[in-house]
Amino acid sequence: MNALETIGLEKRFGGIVPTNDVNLKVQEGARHALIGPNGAGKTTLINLLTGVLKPSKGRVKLGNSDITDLSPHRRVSLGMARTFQINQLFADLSPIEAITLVIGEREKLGANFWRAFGSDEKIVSETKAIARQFGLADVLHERTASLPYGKQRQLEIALAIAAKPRVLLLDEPAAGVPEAERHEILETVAALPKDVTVLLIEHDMDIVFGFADRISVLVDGKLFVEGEPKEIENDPRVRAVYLGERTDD
Amino acid sequence: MSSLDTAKDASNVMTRKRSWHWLEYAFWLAAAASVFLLPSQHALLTQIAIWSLFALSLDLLLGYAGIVSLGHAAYFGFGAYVAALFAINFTGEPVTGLLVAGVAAGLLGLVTSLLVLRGTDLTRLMVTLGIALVMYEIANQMSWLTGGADGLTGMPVNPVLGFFPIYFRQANSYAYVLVVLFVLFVVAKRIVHSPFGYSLRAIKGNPLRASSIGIPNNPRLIAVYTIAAAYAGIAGALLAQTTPVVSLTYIDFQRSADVLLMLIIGGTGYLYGGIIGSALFLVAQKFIGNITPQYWEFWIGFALVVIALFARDRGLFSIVERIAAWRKRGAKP
Amino acid sequence: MLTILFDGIAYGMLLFVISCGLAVTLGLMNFVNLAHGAFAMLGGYCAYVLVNLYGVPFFASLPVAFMFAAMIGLLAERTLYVHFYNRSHLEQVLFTIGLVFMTSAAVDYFLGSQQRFINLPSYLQGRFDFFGIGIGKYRLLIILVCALILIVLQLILGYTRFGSRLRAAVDDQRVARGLGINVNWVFALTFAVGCGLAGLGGALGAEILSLEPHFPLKFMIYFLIVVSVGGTSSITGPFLASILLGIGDVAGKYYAPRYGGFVIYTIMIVVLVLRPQGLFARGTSK
Amino acid sequence: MLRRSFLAALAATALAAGATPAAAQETVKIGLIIPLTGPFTTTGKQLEAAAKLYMEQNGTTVAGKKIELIVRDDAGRAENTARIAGELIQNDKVSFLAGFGLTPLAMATAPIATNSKVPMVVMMAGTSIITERSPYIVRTSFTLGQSAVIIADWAAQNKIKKVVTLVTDYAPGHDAEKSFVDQFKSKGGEIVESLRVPIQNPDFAPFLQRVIDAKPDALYVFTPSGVGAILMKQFVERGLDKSGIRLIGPGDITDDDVLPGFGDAAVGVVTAHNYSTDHPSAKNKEYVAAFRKANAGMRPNFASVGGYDGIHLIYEALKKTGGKTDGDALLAAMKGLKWESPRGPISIDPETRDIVQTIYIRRVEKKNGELYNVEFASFPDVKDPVKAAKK
Repeated sequence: MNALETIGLEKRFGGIVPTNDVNLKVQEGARHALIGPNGAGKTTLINLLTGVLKPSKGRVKLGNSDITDLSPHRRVSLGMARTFQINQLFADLSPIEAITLVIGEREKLGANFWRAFGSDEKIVSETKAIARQFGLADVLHERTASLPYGKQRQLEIALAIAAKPRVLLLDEPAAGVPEAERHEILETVAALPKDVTVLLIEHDMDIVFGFADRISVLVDGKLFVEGEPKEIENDPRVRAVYLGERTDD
Repeated sequence: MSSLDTAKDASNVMTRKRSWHWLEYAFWLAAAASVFLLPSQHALLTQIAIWSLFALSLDLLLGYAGIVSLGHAAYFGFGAYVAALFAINFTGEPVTGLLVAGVAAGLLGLVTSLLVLRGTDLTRLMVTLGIALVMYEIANQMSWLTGGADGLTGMPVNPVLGFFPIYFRQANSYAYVLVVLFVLFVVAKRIVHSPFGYSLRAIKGNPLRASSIGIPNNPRLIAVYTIAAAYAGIAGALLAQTTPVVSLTYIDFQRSADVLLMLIIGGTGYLYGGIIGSALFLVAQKFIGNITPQYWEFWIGFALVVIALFARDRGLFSIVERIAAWRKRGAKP
Repeated sequence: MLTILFDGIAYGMLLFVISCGLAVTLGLMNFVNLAHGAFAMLGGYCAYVLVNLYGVPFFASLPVAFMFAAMIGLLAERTLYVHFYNRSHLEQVLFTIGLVFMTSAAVDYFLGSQQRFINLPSYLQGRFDFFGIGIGKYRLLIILVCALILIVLQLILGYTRFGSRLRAAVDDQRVARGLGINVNWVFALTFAVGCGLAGLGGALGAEILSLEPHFPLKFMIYFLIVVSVGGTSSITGPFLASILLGIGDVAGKYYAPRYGGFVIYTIMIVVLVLRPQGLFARGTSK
Repeated sequence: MLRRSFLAALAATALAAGATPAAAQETVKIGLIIPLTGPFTTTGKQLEAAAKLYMEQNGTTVAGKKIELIVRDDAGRAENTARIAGELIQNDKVSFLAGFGLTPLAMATAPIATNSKVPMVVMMAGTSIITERSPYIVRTSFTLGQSAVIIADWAAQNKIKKVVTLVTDYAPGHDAEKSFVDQFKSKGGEIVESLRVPIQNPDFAPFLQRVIDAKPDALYVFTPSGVGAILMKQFVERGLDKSGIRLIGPGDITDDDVLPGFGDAAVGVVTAHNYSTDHPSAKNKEYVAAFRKANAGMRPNFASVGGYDGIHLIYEALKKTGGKTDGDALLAAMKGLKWESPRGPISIDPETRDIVQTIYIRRVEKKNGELYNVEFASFPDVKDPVKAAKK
């Protein structure tokens, strides 16, 4: 079964078509990677999937439900979460507050305006577990803005995980992380629970081939090829448009 | 990870933010004492308390949800007119009047909030301003109901809850306003430290991320806008009950601008900013005004420029913080 | 009918000249300068003092008003504004409102609080008929001067080295600095010109708007409307918005005098709700 | 700098507060509450200047008491006026409240005057109903109806048959419109159209265009003091003066304070009002000269005489009570007082406590290169027509 599917998805900005008739299928439980050269339309696609942008044409399905017209937060409650290529964090909140907030929203307690925030011990203990899992236990109460970049990157993923998604979209999770701290991020990504379907958007080929069991290549807004990592690696066309360009850099 | 090890401890760290600092107790005790100790300043203190409540309502919007408004007087004035008309036509009992005014202003806030959801700071500034200007014109045009520029008079003010007279009782009147301010302050404090309040901070901090962790941004913003409008309406009703006339100045641009200034002077996002700002503004206005009734605006303006030069987001409060930090640094060379 | 159109255009042109500097500071430099009207007022009073008190010819006073407002603007920019470029909008509001209070009180102190008008030469008063359209001479002058300014501005922005430097500085400050552009001076000069134009507009507009110490606050709303409705991505946006507002306001008051007061605000709210970036913003850059 | 002056301010008020009780027996204080900042500053300045001038000319000792004037700015906001009035009575122990630049400001203070039995002298605000709001209110300015009704009478007598009215769309404007329209119709005139202009209105062009289209004999105008100038300039700019339409109205529109700046546009405008700087009496000549000397050439306008006569009224009342500051006694002393003001003979109606005065018809003319309202007809002993109609 498909955890996530797009049918004839299209987005136009004036004359530019960053997403052009994309039919993407992500299997349940898959470790799916989406690659493509710069400007291929990866970010536009993820914004269409998460509802930040509305498609000009086509549908998006999450499991069996059509989510094309749903707002971003409704998609989250249906089980889709994402991370961002550039950190999108709450600078003034601490990690524990941010994670607690996510869990509270997930449990539909977010609109409560009378209880004290953080007074629900069940939620807080789950928060602590997640924080430990992402190596944030020792900075729980620091202001997010003051955390080192690596920790912020971890928090970026932790926030998505805290929503307990069925489908997780990771947008270049290791982007900007120095080599020395990279493995830490990759370990967490690798350790994600198996029942979570992951769609990884990535630039770094080592990460992709070390992680994915299926790869889609996006070029000029269109799905170019799709297949097992081996097939992709050996596909001359992919080498030409993508890997080739990359070695030019 | 010593004391933070258990969930309970971690929870305590978070909920502690809601508990009261000793300075806060001291502040409210001093406020209560002023009812008995400063009879000569009751009229001014009453005004300060009302402006404080008005600024507090703007703080909920600006300091927590990040919505800039240059038209908050729309709700203040609407509440005042509703309270006055309600008192004239139904009952002059003040608390009932406050509730009615709060509900009415809240409804107006609910309806108009839909216009304020989208856009940048500048857009919001202008849309809120536009709403207030339209409200002003409406109040002016409907002079058969509102008295227009002549003002609305003849509003009865009965004893509060039937036993506590405030009409021409300066001390009682101040006590009444202060109690209302305190109660609504406590409520506001609960609200901003609730999950709802934190979700507002999240929306303010990063709306894109907020929606992608499942926060319904628009409903939350509508909710806080409604609450803030209701607060402003109650503040307006209080002024109507303690001043013998409701006039168009209740709803004019100057009032929207003044409340924004007061809040920025005091600093946003910690609830006391509005109280500190309005106290400073009005006290300065009164005492500088007594010396130079014509040109006090110059000195107020000068003060604003100086504050702006040296302060950060928390207004004057941050100047104090910076001086404290500088002293500390100075102390250990 | 055409007379109404003519009046609307004159009024709109005037709004444009005063507001275009604000469009630059607000749009290009992202600075909420609520004190913009103060520069317009200073220019207006400068012309008033020259013409009414010292008998300087009206036309000679206009460039002086421009220079005066521009010099004060430059001075203020270098000494005060420069500290606020990277501060929050709220602090900018606080600072600029403070400036407004100070200028208003100072003008009141030195020149009194009465309404002031600049004595116009008699050949600019009255109006003539042009194929049945009543044309006010002074309004015609306003239109001509403003059109001239618009053309000059477009030429400067589009075809001069300064124009391209400004655009570069606005697009990306860091890159511009890297290219050796003195961004500080580009901004300062732009700011000064914006203030100068406001001053010129204040001098020109005194006849229609009248000068008084509360001028900056009284008309701030109008300037902000022009900028927010027009969008801040170009000067054509605010220009078209000014004309639209001018005609809308005048026509609204002519055809529905009872509701004339609402028209301009309602237009603004509707436009901003539908197009938060302004009516004439380029594309929808998300 | 600011801090120093702020501290000085604190010290000064502390001193003042400390000094009050001892001096209270010998000093009679007058609290003058006026708008000195905000859009109505001009009015406040005229009132203050006139009040101070009167005290300078007549000394500060009356019936053995020293008179002290305390000036406060309310910025035109009613809640400030009410608060300041309360503070002046409670803390400064004033015996008179005076000033009140706008109707709501007076309305907000009325209950306070009643409650504390302090005479309240309204020196400017012109809505008829004000004096009915408290038995302690006395008015020395004028009521809107006085000028509006008289100009209607004059128009009807002078071959003006069709009139368009144009008023600012706010309560005083509505009053001015109604008073004029009712009176003018009752004298057989015809109102072609009634226009109302928004308060926030920088441009009159569209309204004047409607007037041109309606082709009346005269345009009747009422706007807040100051706005009239813009209107008049545009009136002339569009050639309404040459098309035979006369401009008439209550004297607010040719306010003497701003008139010199109107330019020739204003010449020929006919208005009715209680005071003109040009009023040809010896008393007024002396008044104008002294006023201009003390205030850097500023012309006294109709607001100023309200302030001047207001202080005169207070002085006379104190003389009659022998310095006693009992509110009821003072009121009794004020009722029916008659005197020669710079504007001409005036008196306080003992029944309504409102002013009775001569209303003059004036035409704007150029004299020695300056514009003046030159009086050419007068209607003596005009009472407030609204109250008269109620009887």
